[in-house]
Order: sequence, then structure tokens, then C-alpha cells
Amino acid sequence: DEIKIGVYASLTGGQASFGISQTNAIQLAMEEINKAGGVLGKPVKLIVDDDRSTPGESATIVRKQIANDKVCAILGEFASSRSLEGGPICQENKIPMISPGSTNPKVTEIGDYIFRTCFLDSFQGEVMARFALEKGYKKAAILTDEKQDYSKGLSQYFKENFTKNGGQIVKEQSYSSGDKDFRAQLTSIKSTKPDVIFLPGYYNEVALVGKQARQFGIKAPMMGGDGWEGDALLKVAGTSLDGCFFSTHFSADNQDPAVQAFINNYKAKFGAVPDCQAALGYDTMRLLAQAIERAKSTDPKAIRDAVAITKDFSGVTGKITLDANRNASKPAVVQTIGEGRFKFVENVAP
Amino acid sequence: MSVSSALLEVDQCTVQFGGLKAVSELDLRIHEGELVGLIGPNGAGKTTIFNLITGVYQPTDGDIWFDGQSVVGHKPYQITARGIARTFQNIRLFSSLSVFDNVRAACNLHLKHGISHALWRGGAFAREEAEIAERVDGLLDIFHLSHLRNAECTSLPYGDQRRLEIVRALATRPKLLLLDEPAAGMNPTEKGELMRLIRFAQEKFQLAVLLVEHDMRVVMGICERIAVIDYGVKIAEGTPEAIRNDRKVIEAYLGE
Amino acid sequence: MLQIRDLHVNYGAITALHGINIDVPKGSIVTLIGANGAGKSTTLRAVSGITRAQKGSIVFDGEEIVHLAPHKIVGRGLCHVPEGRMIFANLSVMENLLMGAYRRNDRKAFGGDLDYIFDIFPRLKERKAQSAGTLSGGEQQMLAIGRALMSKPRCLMLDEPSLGIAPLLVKTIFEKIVEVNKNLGITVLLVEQNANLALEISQFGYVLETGRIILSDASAKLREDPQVKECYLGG
Amino acid sequence: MIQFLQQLINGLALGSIYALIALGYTMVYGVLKFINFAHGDIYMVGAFVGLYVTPWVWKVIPPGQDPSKFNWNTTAGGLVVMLISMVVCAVLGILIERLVYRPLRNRPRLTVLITAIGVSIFLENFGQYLFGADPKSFPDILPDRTIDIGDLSIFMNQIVVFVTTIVLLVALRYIVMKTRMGTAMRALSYNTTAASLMGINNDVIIAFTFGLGSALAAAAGILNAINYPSIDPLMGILPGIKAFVAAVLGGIGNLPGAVVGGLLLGVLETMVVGYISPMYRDAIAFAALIFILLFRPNGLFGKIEKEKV
Amino acid sequence: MNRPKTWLLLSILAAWVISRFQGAINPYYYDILITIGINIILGVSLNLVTGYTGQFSLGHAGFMSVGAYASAMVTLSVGAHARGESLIFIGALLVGGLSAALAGLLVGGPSLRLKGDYLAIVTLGFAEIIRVVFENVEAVGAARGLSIPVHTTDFFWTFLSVALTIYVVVFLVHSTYGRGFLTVRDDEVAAEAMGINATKYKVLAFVVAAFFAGIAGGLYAHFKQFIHPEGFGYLRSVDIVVIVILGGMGNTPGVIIAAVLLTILPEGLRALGSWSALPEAIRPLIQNRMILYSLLLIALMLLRPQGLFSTGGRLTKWLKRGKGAAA
Ligand SMILES: Nc1ncnc2c1ncn2[C@@H]1O[C@H](COP(=O)(O)OP(=O)(O)OP(=O)(O)O)[C@@H](O)[C@H]1O
Ligand SMILES: Nc1ncnc2c1ncn2[C@@H]1O[C@H](COP(=O)(O)OP(=O)(O)OP(=O)(O)O)[C@@H](O)[C@H]1O
Ligand SMILES: [Mg+2]
Ligand SMILES: [Mg+2]
Repeated sequence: DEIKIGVYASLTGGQASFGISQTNAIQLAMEEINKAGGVLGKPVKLIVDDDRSTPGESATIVRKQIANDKVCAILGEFASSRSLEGGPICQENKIPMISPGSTNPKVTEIGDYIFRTCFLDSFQGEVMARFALEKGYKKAAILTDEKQDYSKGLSQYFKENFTKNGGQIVKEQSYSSGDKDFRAQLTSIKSTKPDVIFLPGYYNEVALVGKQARQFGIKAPMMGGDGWEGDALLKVAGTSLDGCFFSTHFSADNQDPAVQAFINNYKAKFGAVPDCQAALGYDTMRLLAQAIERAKSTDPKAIRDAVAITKDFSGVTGKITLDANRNASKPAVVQTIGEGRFKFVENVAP
Repeated sequence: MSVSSALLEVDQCTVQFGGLKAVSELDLRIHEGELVGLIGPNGAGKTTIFNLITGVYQPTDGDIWFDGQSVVGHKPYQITARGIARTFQNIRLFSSLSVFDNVRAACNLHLKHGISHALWRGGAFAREEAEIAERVDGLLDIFHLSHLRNAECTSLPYGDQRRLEIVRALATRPKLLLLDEPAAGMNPTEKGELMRLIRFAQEKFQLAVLLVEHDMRVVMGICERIAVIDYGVKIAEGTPEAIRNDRKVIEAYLGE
Repeated sequence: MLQIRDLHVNYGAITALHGINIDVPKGSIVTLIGANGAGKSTTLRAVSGITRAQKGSIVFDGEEIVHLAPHKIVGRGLCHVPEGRMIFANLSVMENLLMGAYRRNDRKAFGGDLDYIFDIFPRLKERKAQSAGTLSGGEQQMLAIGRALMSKPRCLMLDEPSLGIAPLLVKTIFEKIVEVNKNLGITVLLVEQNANLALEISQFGYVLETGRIILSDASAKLREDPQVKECYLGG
Repeated sequence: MIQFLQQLINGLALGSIYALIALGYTMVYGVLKFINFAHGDIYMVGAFVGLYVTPWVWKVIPPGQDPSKFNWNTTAGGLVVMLISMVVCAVLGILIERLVYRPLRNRPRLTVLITAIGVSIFLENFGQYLFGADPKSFPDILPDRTIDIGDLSIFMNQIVVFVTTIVLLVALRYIVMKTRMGTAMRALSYNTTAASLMGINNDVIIAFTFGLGSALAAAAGILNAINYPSIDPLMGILPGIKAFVAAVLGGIGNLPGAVVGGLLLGVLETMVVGYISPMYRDAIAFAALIFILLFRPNGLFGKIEKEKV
Repeated sequence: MNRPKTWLLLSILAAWVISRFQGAINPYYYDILITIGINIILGVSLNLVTGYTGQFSLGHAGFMSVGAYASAMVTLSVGAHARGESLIFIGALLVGGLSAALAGLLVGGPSLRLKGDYLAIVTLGFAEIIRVVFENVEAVGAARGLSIPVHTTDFFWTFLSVALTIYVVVFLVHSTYGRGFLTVRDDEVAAEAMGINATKYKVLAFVVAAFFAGIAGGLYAHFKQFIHPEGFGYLRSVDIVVIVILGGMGNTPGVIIAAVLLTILPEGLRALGSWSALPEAIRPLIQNRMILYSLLLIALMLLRPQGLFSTGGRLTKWLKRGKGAAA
């Protein structure tokens, strides 16, 4: 007999690249756990379902995993909108759900069975605002992805913290995910001559923004959040984002053997450097396994209770503690870009 | 307000397509119950006149009176509601409907009840549908189409389709019926039968008919009065006898 | 020139032709008459390949063409002016005529041929640049015939060319059919409701009824046939 | 003012990409009267073919060292890549036509439309399976230079796209309006039976149309990838829709209309982003489209052809 | 009492009886069942516009979203656990349906003089505009989406609406009055010449269809308990068009079966993808359900170009031929 854990993610469709790396890492974690004897002496079995990156499927999947596959816990989506769809079903059926990457505050507000292992947008926004000011940047322009709540949240917290501490926002512009042309926005931004451009989007667009900004002769450095992290960013942007900064969950420069082992194993299995979605997925899977171990039972209620009291779980993304609101409190990492790779700059404690 | 007693009065109408005057300053009167022929060479503007009367085209100039009211600027369906029905030169049946439904659809105009009845399906609805079915079957019967009642209209031979178009037009209960080459594609026997039917319908429903046709046997055989146009201009008008002997008409249209 | 043997055509469940035989000798005009729905158009459609025959053989100029695609049949010099004209409404009159000459390579000769057609149908010359869809019914018929002539066929099949044509012009068209037959040596297979005229200009006639040939004879004889007289010549 | 001019340039550059895709769209539509929903996906395939053949081409024609300097070798290589991609996509287009559209040729248009949607979903998802879901970086296959005129920046690539669009427009228009093939295309678009009675081999013409349309899509895909060097299997969806809008705006089936529609859409979107709000970009673009269609129900250049009754 | 109404009442009664046992149904299958119901409503209502009236609309999901948001707002403003849940729900659904109908009127009115693909692009554009608006209005959650705290949609309400939709569309069309829709589809010029106000019928079709799409949206919102503008994009509209065309334009039973089939298909393919006997080599290919889905879609169109359930498709012919050969 096995311990069944449900995973729903975007394996196809517009956001598949995130969902795939997250699921890959979860799979890696599962294999490692099983190799080490499983949980409670039983092997872990993942039930992975694809939600096509579209609304409307998550609820169905969660119902299926609970009713047909009889899972005892579910690992949710990185996209908040889909966690918000699957979450209520988990709550209703009293099955714990942990989202590795949903940063929208509403997700864990669904109820006491819903957790997350990433930090909230407010924290990242604050970290980057502080970092920008420390660097001596006074005038910032913001370029937000209007379609992503994640991006909007980051912008909002960045703005609040930046202006509160003496900075000035000289221009706010936005785009939608999937856009390829940002010249109109950059033209407007260029004329305001900012010291820094805050660009809290996903790497798909960020890379093109960087490229186009440099073509326009905009030299100001750019900053962003964990959405930047991805191999494609480096490949597409070339050198155009060199010297820019972003906050994220983990750094490959971290010489902690656990982190290095994760990176090497991931590379060996999937032929790519793990990004932060992968790191979060990996941690979440292991965190759940550890909680089940502590609960000494596969009863969902017991698992929930065990997850809720997670304290100082040491993962590749740092030490994770779940607070009373079932949100993770954990450090952020600031990285910079250069020589075709991400480089560690500093750790920021919560 | 028109003072004449004519049912239809086309008053100095012009239709222009770009540089081409398809109809120019045309006058045409049709009285109640009259059977008038409209002939002329190909491209003279006959079909255009039909389109003008039925509101498909708007006159560039001039006015059209029907039953004492101007119909210019009205939509085709409004004009049909006033009592003008037509057939088309290139048959335009409702291709996905059965013969029966083609005619039934044309009864739509005089429905006493609307959407609510169709949905409620009470007794009144059933009675009205039954009435309509009876009327449609009656019409089909007159035109010898009853046996094809449930056939798909596109599978009908050409001549039957033409007759079906006439039935469909009659179902709108017109006062004036415009027929555009109803005998085209029929053989002499069928043409004879058609003439009989047109006359019969004209009497039975007290119709005025305006008939466009290239077959002179048909036109001369049933029309009381004939108007001839060429290049959009009326070149002659009169009894069949007079038209047959009109030099201009012979030159432009009939030939020796 | 054209031999049709035991031709069967059905449309789904409806059988339109129950094995008919027709011969069109080279250089002749042959007429096919019959009531509505008898299968006249179907015969022509089967010959030109736009409707598939279920059974039978069609030999044109010594070659079996029953399985050829329409464009190949046209390429052999057999041209069909279909019922309903089928002119290209979105093209101008001139372009329609040139379309007729699509398979010809002697562009130099086009001018002369166009003049010839404009001579027969002066109205087309007036409307040269007009988009064909806005032509009157009769004008469209002229265009359809003109377009067919542009392909310089060896055999021309006309489906009710007088349909919707003013009397004066009907005469002209029939004269021109005789003319192209005589002068250009084009063999003609003619389908007509106007049986009087058709039998007058043709050498041979067939009478089709519900998918079967019920009579065939020299045209002059057919015109005297009491049955034909009653049904197709208007008594 | 400078900013306005810059936005205008940005808009025209964006618009010429739309125009380029719309050209192929509109041409296929003009002949076959059906919206080839898969056009945007052929465009994607075009870009990927470019990505995969570039290393091979570069082996034969080594590109210049500095991508920002003009270099004959780079340019020649770029053109070869584009040609290869156009040929591959033309073959793909013809293949698709042969396999799935031809059997449905005399069917209701909506049936074919659904099939096209099927093909589109297939190409997108098979693309994700084959190429992976994450975006790929497209190599600089043309010299990438910025031309600065005062404060205005124009990119070589933008000029290339613009010029290509215009050249293709002129060439296509010539083919469609003046050549025998083109007249046959138009004839066939009206009535296939009549066309075959004229001796036109419908299969050949339709295959040619598809091939040409797909080649155009491939060209657009490559040019777009040069401008925005991040390509992914779903990259065709959005431009596909935008090009559809552009084509309709100009009067679908009308070649110059497609180009004008595309440019207009590009400028409009850019101006909305630059001066109003990017949030409402799509909404305003569509609102403008609807507005224009209300006054010109057949698009800007579409003939208001009243059906002869 | 005549036949149609009897059928309507009987089916509503059946829905009610079954809904008494809905707790016993496996929640996953129950979810699919409700989704089927919603898709039937969407397909059958769009069929009135596209199938019966011949107007090509690519914006049905837009109307659905109006209904979803409007009904959700009603529920949210009344409060989650107010008394009289059913009454509030009916109210919310009606508000959703009526708002959508109003939207249908707004779009239908001015844009129906457009034809074919022009109409398609305008409806598509309209739906996109609605989507962008929802994406930006904070009051309805903007890009975050909107959570609805109650779960009122159940088997009874869904299939009550299904029955009503089918009743209205079928019996509207099957009357002398309703023949007007078909004539507009077949030949607008001839329809007008027969005294049929084509514009009125087109607008009516749009409004009625939008109303039911709105109801479907309301049901959806109160079932999934979360709505997001992305869920009502043009691809969703395309899905509905596929249902209509696969079912056979203007063929309501066909559309219903197509809705069932197209709802089950992706879930069936999901099951296939996790089938353990699958060879490793083709597993990733099968796991991308959309690859198989699209191939099936194409195959269906090739085999049944007139829609699944009309006679005369290749499949029927092929079957007949097979029989003939055997005999
Ligand atoms: N929409 C239009 N645009 C341009 N020209 C038109 C249009 N409709 C008709 N015409 C032209 O107007 C003239 C009259 O056409 P109409 O159809 O009325 O002729 P007709 O008398 O009915 O001829 P026929 O007996 O051949 O049917 C023709 O020369 C035709 O080309
Ligand atoms: N596409 C079709 N589908 C089904 N039946 C058809 C089709 N075309 C013709 N028919 C049927 O085949 C038979 C022969 O038709 P055809 O058109 O050949 O007749 P015709 O002699 O040319 O008549 P007309 O004088 O009316 O032109 C008719 O019964 C007709 O209803
Ligand atoms: Mg006429
Ligand atoms: Mg015929």
C-alpha cells in the first residue's frame, strides 16, 4: 500500500514551463524519499494531473483526486487563481493542500486546510524597495504585468515601501503577459530618466523588456522578483540584464550540500538548472513528507495538524516556518545577473 | 398624398448604379386586380424595378406610392406587410426547409400571436398553427404541389420550384404580386398550365399582378396591359395587340 | 465525336439517369429535350465530369473520359455552359472572358476572339469592366456563352441557353450557335426547353423522360412526331 | 513631440508584423473563404524551423563576429534561413491542406473552420511536446543595429520588417490581380465548379494558395523572432488573433486592406499603451474595430458588394 | 395540458428526484455531470444563433461571463449565508441571465447588419472587451478573480436550466413564428421579401441565447465557486462553437450529445494518460491530452462533416456500405 498525494499543475498551455519544472522537482523529491524508504515505511505515489493553464479544470481535478484517487494531501498550483479554485474543494473535503508558489494572500484565507511554502508578495516588494534605496536609487519607474496578480502585488508593496522611505516613483507603466513589444512603455519611461526600473514580471517578458530597453539606450538597472528566475531569461536577454537584481527563493551559489545535491540531481534527471518554482516544489514535497512522518498517520486531519506546526524546516529555499495564518515565513535571496548566470548577492531574513 | 386611384404608382423614379442609369424617370401605374406585363430586352431594368418597388433598392430620385402611402425608405419586410409580394428571377427558396415550411414561413407575417404563444403552446397556439397548416395545404393544392409537401425544396425540379415561389409569395396575402420570369425553364405544356394558375390566383385572391417574362405567348396570353422598357426608359405601353404592332417594341425587343 | 453509353447517375437515393445512350457526330448539332427534372442537365454534368457517373461510358474523340476530372475534360476541348450560368460574379466581364481562355496558350489570338464575341453580344462590350455579378440575367447568359467560346472548344454543350433571354436575342443566339457550328466547326450538344427552335437548328434530337431516352430521331422527324408535338412543342 | 514620433515608429513597426501575418491570412481567406485558424501556428512553426536550421546554415555561411555591425555573411545567412523556413512551411501548409482540408472542400465553411481549430490546437500542443514549453532564445540572424536620429531610435529590424511587408504586398497583389494564376484564384474563390469547367485544376490552385500563405506566415514568424527573440509554441495565438482583426479591419480578402489594417492596429495599440493605459489596450483596439465596422460593415477597403437580387 | 409542457415538467421532476440522491454520486463524476449540464445550456443556446439563425458568433463566453459575474455579485452583496438560499440563488441566476441578455441586445442591435466573419470578429471583440473590463475592475476582483463563498449550484438547478433551455429553443424554433429564424439563415433577402423582419429575429436569437449563456455562467460561478476573466476568453467561445458544429448546426439533439461527448472526452483522455499499461515511449504524447483531443476533433470532422448526428456523413455511408458488402 502506498501514500497517495495529489498534484495539479499546468503541464500544458500558456504557463506550462512553470508547472513542468515544479512538477519535475516534486517528482524528484518523491523519488528521493522513496529511495530512502518512503514515508511511514510506505512508498509515496504521486497522482499528477494537468490543468492546461486554464481556469475551470482545477476544481474538477481536485474532486477527482479526492474521490477517485483517495489522496491524503494535495500539492497545489503555483498560480494563485488556480489555487483559489482548487482550494475550496480541499477545504470542503478536509484534505490539506499546500501551494508551493501561490503568493496571493487570499489563497490561505480559504480555510485552515490550505497552506503555502513561499513568502508573500508583500515581503518581496519590501525587500527590493529596501535594496534599491540601499543602492542609492531615488527615482524608480515601475513596469507591471497587469494580468498577473503576482506582479501587481509586488509593484504595490514596492511602491509603498519605496516612497515611505524617501524614494520617488516617476512613472508607472504596465503590460500583459504574452506581450512581446514593450517599446511604447519604454518610450514613456525613457523620458522620465529613472535611476532604476522595477520590473516584477515573469522571465518570458522580462527578458524581452531588458533587450528592448537596452536597444533604446535605457541604461538604468532593473529589479524584479522571483518571476525572473528561469534559464530562458539568461538565454533570451543575453547580456542586456547584466547588473540587474531580483529577489528570489534560493540561490544556486548557496554552497549548502543539500542545495548543491538538489541542483545536481535535478540537472542529471531533467537536463536543466532548476528554477525557483522547482526549488519550491521540491521543498514543499519534502515538507509534506516530513509532516506525514510526524503525524504518524495518513489521516488528512492529522497531516493538516502536523503541517500547521512546521517549524524551521530546512529546505533548499531556506528555513521554513509556517505561521498562524498558514503562510511561510522564510528568508529571501537577492541575486544579480552576470557572465551568463545568476549570482548570489545577499540573504534577507524575514 | 397621391390623388390617383391606382394601387401602385411609380412616380418619376430613377435608379442609378455609379454612372449607369438602370431605371430613369419611370412612371408606372397598376390598378387593383389588374394583370400588367413588363417586358424589355435583357438588362433593360425590369428586375431593378421589382427591387425598387419591394424596397431592396432605393430610388435615386422619384417616389413610389402603394395603397395611398409612400413606400420609399421602407424596409422590404415592411413593404411586404403592406401587401406587395414577389418571386425572384433566380429562385431563392429557403433551401433547408421543406416545401410546406417554405410556405409556412411566409405566413409569419400574419401571425396573431408571437413568441409567448410559441413558448406557452396553449390552445390558441394550436388552433392558429392548425389554421395555418390548412391554409398552406390549400395553397399547395391549388398549385399541384401537395404531393411534395414534405420534400426538401432543393430536390424539386426547376418548374416546381418556380411554382413554389409563387405559392410562398401568395402566403403573405398580397394585394400586388410581382412575378419575375415565372415561366423560365418550363416547357410549353408547363407554361400553359402556369398561365392558367396565374389567372386563377389573380381572380381567387383578387390580386394585381405585375409580370416580367420573356415568353411572348405567356405575356400576350394573359396580360391586360403591357409596359415595355429599354435602357431603363419606358418606350411603350398598351394592350397586347398594340404592343405587338408597335414599331419601337419590335425593333428593340420582339424582332420580326 | 461524343458517345454516351449506358450512363447511370444517382444523387444519393435518387436515380437521375437510368442508362442512357447518346451519339453526337462530329460537326453536328444534337438536341436533348425533355420535361423538368428529366435529367438533361444531369447528362451534361456527367459528361463534363462535375457529377460522377455511377456506371457507363463516355467516349470523347475516341477516348474514354468518364473518370477524368473536369479540368482535364475541358482540356480535351469539351466545354460546358452550365445551367444557372455560373459566371464569376466577383470578376469583371473581361476577366470572365479571359478565364474562359485559361487553358489556352496562344495569347496573341485572344484579341480577335474577343472581338468576335463582342460582335455577337455587343452588350458585353458595353459592360466590359463591370463586375459580372451585377449584370442582368440575360447579360449573364451572354457572358456564359461568350466565356465558353473563348476556350475554343471542339465540342460545346449548352444547357438552356435561351433561358431568360429576350425573344430578339434568343434568335440571335441560335443563329450564332449555327454560325459557330458551321464556321468554326464546333460540335454542339444542346439542351433546350424551347424545343421548336432547338429542333429547327439541330440535325438530330433525343427526348429524355425521367432519366430514360424515350425517343430519338432526326430533328425534322421529331418535330412531326405527335407525342413530341403535344408535350414539347405546345401542341 | 519626439515621444509621439517615437511611439508612431514603434506603432508602425509593431503594425507591420501584424500586417505581415494578416497578408497570408487574408490571401487564403480571399481564395477559400475560410478563416485559417492555424495560420498563427504555422507562423510559430516558421520561427522554430528558423531556430533549428540556423546552426546548420551558420556552419556553411559563418556569420559576422559583431552582431551589431552590418555584415554580408550574416545577412545572406539570415535570408537563407528565412527561405528554408518558408519552404518547409509551404510544404507543411500543402500537406495540411491535402490531409484535412481537401476532404472537406465542399462542406459548410464552419466545418472546415472547426477542423482548422483542431489543426491549430494540434500544432500548439505538439509543438509544446516537441520543442518544450519554455521560451527559446532566437539567434541574431540579421545584423541588429539601432539608428539614432536625434532622440529617435529606429532599429534595423523594424525597417526590414516594414520593407518586407510592403514588398510582399506589392508582389502578392501582382500575383493575385495580374497573373493567370491569380485570376484563377479569384475565379475559384467564387465558384469551384465553374472554375473547373474553365479547365482550372482546383487542387493545384488551392495547394498553391496554401503553400504561399504558409510561406508568408513563416516569413512573418522569422521576422518577428528577429525582432522579439523569444519564441515558444504558443507564440502564434495572440498574433493570429491580432492579424485576424487586422485583416477584417482592412476588409477581409483584401491585400492592401490587410496591411493598412495591421499598421492601423499597431499604431492604435501603441498609442493606447503610450498615452492612455496598457490595461485597456486590447479593449480599445477591439472597440475601435467595432466602431469602424459599424460604419464600414465590410472593413476599410472591402467592397460593399450588394448582392444582386 | 399538452405534450411539450408535460415533457418539460417531467424532466424537471426527474431532475429533482435525481438531485435527492446527488450526495451518493461520486463527486468527480458529479462535477463532470454538472459541467455537462452547463455545456449543454451553452451549446443549445448558441445553436439558436449559429445553427438556426445562421449568425456566426465567437463571443458566447462573453455573455457567459456577464452572467457569471452578475450573479456572483448578487450572491456576494446579499451575503453568503443569508436565509432563503434557493430564492437568492434563483434571483442571482435571473439577474445573471438578464444582464447577459441586455449585453446580447447591446451587441446584437448594432452589429447584426454585419455578416459572416465580420460578425464573428465583432462578437469576439465584444467578448474580449468584457473580459478586459472584468480584468481591470477591482470591485469584481480584477485579475485576481472572484471567489464565491457559496456552493448553491446542484444537480436540480443545473438540469432544471438545461430542460428550460432546450424547451425554449426547440419549441421556439418549431413554430410558425420560429420558422423565421431558419429563413433568415437560408436567405435573408428572400426572408425580408416574405415580410420577415430579419433584424428582429437576429436580435431575438442573440438575446435569448445570451440569456441562457448568462444562466450557464451563473451556474458555473456557483459551482466552481471561483471565476476568473481568463476562463471566458475566446478559446472558451471556440469550445462552444465546436459543440454546436460537431452536434450539427440546427440539430438540438446532436448538440446535446456533442456537449456530453466533448465534456467527457478531455476527462477520458486524462484517464487514458494515467493508464498504467501505457508504454513509456508514448506516455508523454498521450499525457498531453490536447494532442489527442485535436486529432480526434479533426477525425470527427472528417468522418462526420455534417455533425455527429445527421444522416449522410461518411461514417453512415461507410457503415451502410459495410452492411451492403456483408449482405
Ligand atoms: N447592383 C447593381 N450594380 C450595378 N449595376 C447593376 C446592379 N443591378 C443591376 N445593374 C445593371 O442594371 C441593368 C438592369 O438590370 P436588371 O437586372 O434590372 O435587368 P432586367 O431587365 O431584369 O434584365 P433580364 O431580363 O436580363 O433579367 C443591367 O445592365 C445591370 O447590369
Ligand atoms: N444535386 C441534386 N441532388 C439531388 N437530386 C438532384 C440534384 N440535382 C438534380 N437532382 C434530381 O435529378 C433529376 C434530374 O435533374 P436535372 O437537373 O438533370 O433535370 P433537367 O432535365 O435538367 O430539368 P430542368 O429542365 O428543370 O433543368 C431531378 O429529379 C432532380 O430533382
Ligand atoms: Mg431580370
Ligand atoms: Mg436542367
